[in-house]
Amino acid sequence: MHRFAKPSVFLKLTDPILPWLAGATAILIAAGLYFALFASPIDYQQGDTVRIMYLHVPAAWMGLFCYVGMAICGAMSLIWKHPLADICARATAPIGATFTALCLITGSLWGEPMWGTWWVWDARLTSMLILLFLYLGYIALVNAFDDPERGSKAGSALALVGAINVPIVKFSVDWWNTLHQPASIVRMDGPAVDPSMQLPLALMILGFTSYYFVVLILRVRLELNERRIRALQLSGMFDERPDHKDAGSRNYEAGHNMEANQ
Amino acid sequence: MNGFFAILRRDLSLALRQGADSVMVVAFFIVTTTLFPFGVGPEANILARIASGVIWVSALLAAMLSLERVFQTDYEDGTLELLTLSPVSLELLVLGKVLAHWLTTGLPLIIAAPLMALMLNMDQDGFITLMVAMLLGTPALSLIGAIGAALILGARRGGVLVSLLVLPLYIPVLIFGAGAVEAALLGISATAQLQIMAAILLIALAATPFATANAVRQAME
Amino acid sequence: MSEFFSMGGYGSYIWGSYAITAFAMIALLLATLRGLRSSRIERDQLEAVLQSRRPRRNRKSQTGTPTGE
Amino acid sequence: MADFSGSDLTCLRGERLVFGGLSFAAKSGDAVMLRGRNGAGKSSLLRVMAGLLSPRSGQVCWDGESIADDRIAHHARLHYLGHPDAVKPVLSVRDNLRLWGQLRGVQNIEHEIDAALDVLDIHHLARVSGRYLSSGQKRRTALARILMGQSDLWLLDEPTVGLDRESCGEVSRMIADFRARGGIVIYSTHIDLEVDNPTVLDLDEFAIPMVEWLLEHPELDGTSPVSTQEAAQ
Repeated sequence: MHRFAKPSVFLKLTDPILPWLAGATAILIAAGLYFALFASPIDYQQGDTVRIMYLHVPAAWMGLFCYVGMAICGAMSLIWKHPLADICARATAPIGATFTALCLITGSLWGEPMWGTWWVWDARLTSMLILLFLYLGYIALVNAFDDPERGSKAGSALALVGAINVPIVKFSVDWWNTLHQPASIVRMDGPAVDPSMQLPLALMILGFTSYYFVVLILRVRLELNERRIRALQLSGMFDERPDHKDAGSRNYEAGHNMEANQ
Repeated sequence: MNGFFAILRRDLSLALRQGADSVMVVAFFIVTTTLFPFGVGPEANILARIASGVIWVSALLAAMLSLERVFQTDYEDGTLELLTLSPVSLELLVLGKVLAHWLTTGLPLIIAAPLMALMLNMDQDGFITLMVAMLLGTPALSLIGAIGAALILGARRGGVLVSLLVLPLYIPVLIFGAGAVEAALLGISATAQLQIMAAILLIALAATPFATANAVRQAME
Repeated sequence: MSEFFSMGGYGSYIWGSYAITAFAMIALLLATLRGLRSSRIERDQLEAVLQSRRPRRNRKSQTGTPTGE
Repeated sequence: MADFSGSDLTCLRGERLVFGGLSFAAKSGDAVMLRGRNGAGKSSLLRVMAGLLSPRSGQVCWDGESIADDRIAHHARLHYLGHPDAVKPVLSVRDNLRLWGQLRGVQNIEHEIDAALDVLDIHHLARVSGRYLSSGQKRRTALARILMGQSDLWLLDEPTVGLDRESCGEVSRMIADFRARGGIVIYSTHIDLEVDNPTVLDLDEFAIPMVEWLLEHPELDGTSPVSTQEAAQ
């Protein structure tokens, strides 16, 4: 907590819930890991490799969840001019990109033992790859401007445009995949997820989601600090000669004092 | 509507005076397409097999190459600011500029495409479908690309950035474009793919001007 | 126990993916925390400089706020 | 009698506070001169008045209605002249002006272009393409643009930059004619342009030192409302 500044509304809202959220994340993920690694049965077809599914599916879910979150923040920023929306979108991007990349990595690690190839042009994996490109495009655009505010605004617009395109891309990739479907590839989702697997899956998804909110709150605070630091550095308060300015010239100091004494 | 034709006429006259741009785009398209045989080997049947994909990818890259020009010069010399402040709605003006960009880049590509198909040994009866598919696809590329061109105004290294932003959004056009030509080559009707491309074009025509105009207004702030 | 770790022969893939996921998520969390801490320290320093300008200004102007902390 | 007013305007460029609590009012026939140090926000204020830049707080009204409500109508009534001249080097002076005439729906465009070129006596350059023009001639081409089509409000950002002495006289005559026709002119300038009794708006008075503003607003996340009275008292 800053010793001087009164906490902003965002800090007041998030401060009480942060420890609870962090606790929930730890418990959920720990329980999820326990059920995923120890207590769940081996799949008759995939053997032990089904345990990778408990990471792959939640990561895919989080990749999409974060992008939808960024699109909502983009809409809130552009349409309702909510001041914090840009920063939330900007803070969400790296988290979403990490989960999407994890989804691709675990997907290929799952694919290798099953099909003998590290990468397969499966409809879902390809869509996640395109989603990763959208994330990289967003992050590159946001950092391409000198003025971070301008970057965040442009990023919000891109997130909105991207969100409209995601279903179209998904539809076209599915169509493309069925067209070129080589017979031998086992479909990605494998057998229906039977109940004993649903518990670890649900736990991991909830754990990842609460992890996202924890990191989001921390990143938004980081961005708020950065914005305040930039403002302080720009303010010229380091100018050490406010006193011996020649009284004659009308300048900031004189203008201010005259106005303040009214 | 006369605002639309006014900006269209002026942009076309600008493009014709600086004729080099559309020539450069077609030249890039031709050179890129001829690169593939050096990589893949000159065997006719392999080239025929990949011809439609190669032509579409090269056309897509060529169209994207000239995107930055749509707004950048007007942004630098203050014209874009005055266009934003003109009594004609910015969405209409953006549509005019995108149509001018398509006429100077998309259209020449459509004319050059059959020549490239010949070079890549593509079967003759695929040509018609290729041109029809490009007639539906390249305007959608220009419309979607204009959003990227507007978003990068004022950004460092805008040219490279616009390709990263826009290429993922081009994938549906590429899939159905190449798919249509392949269907035609296999002798089955390509109407399904062409209809979907028409749908994508209509969605782009209806939605992208607002996104582009919004991005331009942001750049003017 | 070793049978458990071999995971039916796929041990390297399974433990590999868990390790990568854990590493990525923890790295992201630590990077954020480190960035937050350093930005907070820098911000406190700048706020301190800002506050050091406050007393002199308050004496001159009759702002309602009480002078000093 | 149109009146153009702004109330309690605060303008932020990125993180830098430009001005706060600024109000102005102008009626038909008025001229408002913006004065202030560099970076005091003269250009920013003109852009806020034109509707290009949305102020952080406060609003700008024309005849009592906020300009943000009907952007197109506001654009139809104003001419804006910024620093860049917007002259295309490839096109001739006449072609450069034709687009702006068409956009404003001017009826007899060629006649209006000739009239505008005459006022700024660059009619002899009508056929010359932009790249051969000197900076002064380019500035006059930009000035000719604002003569085309009818408008009620001129927002001029240092109109006379790059102009020689006697063309500054032409600019002040232009402004005088426009005011006589009931137009409002708001301009920023560094030379003393002879304009009879303009109201002077000195932006330094509304400049809130960033330090003061930061003291008043410890958190910049925008959720705490920007109350400029509190900052400016």
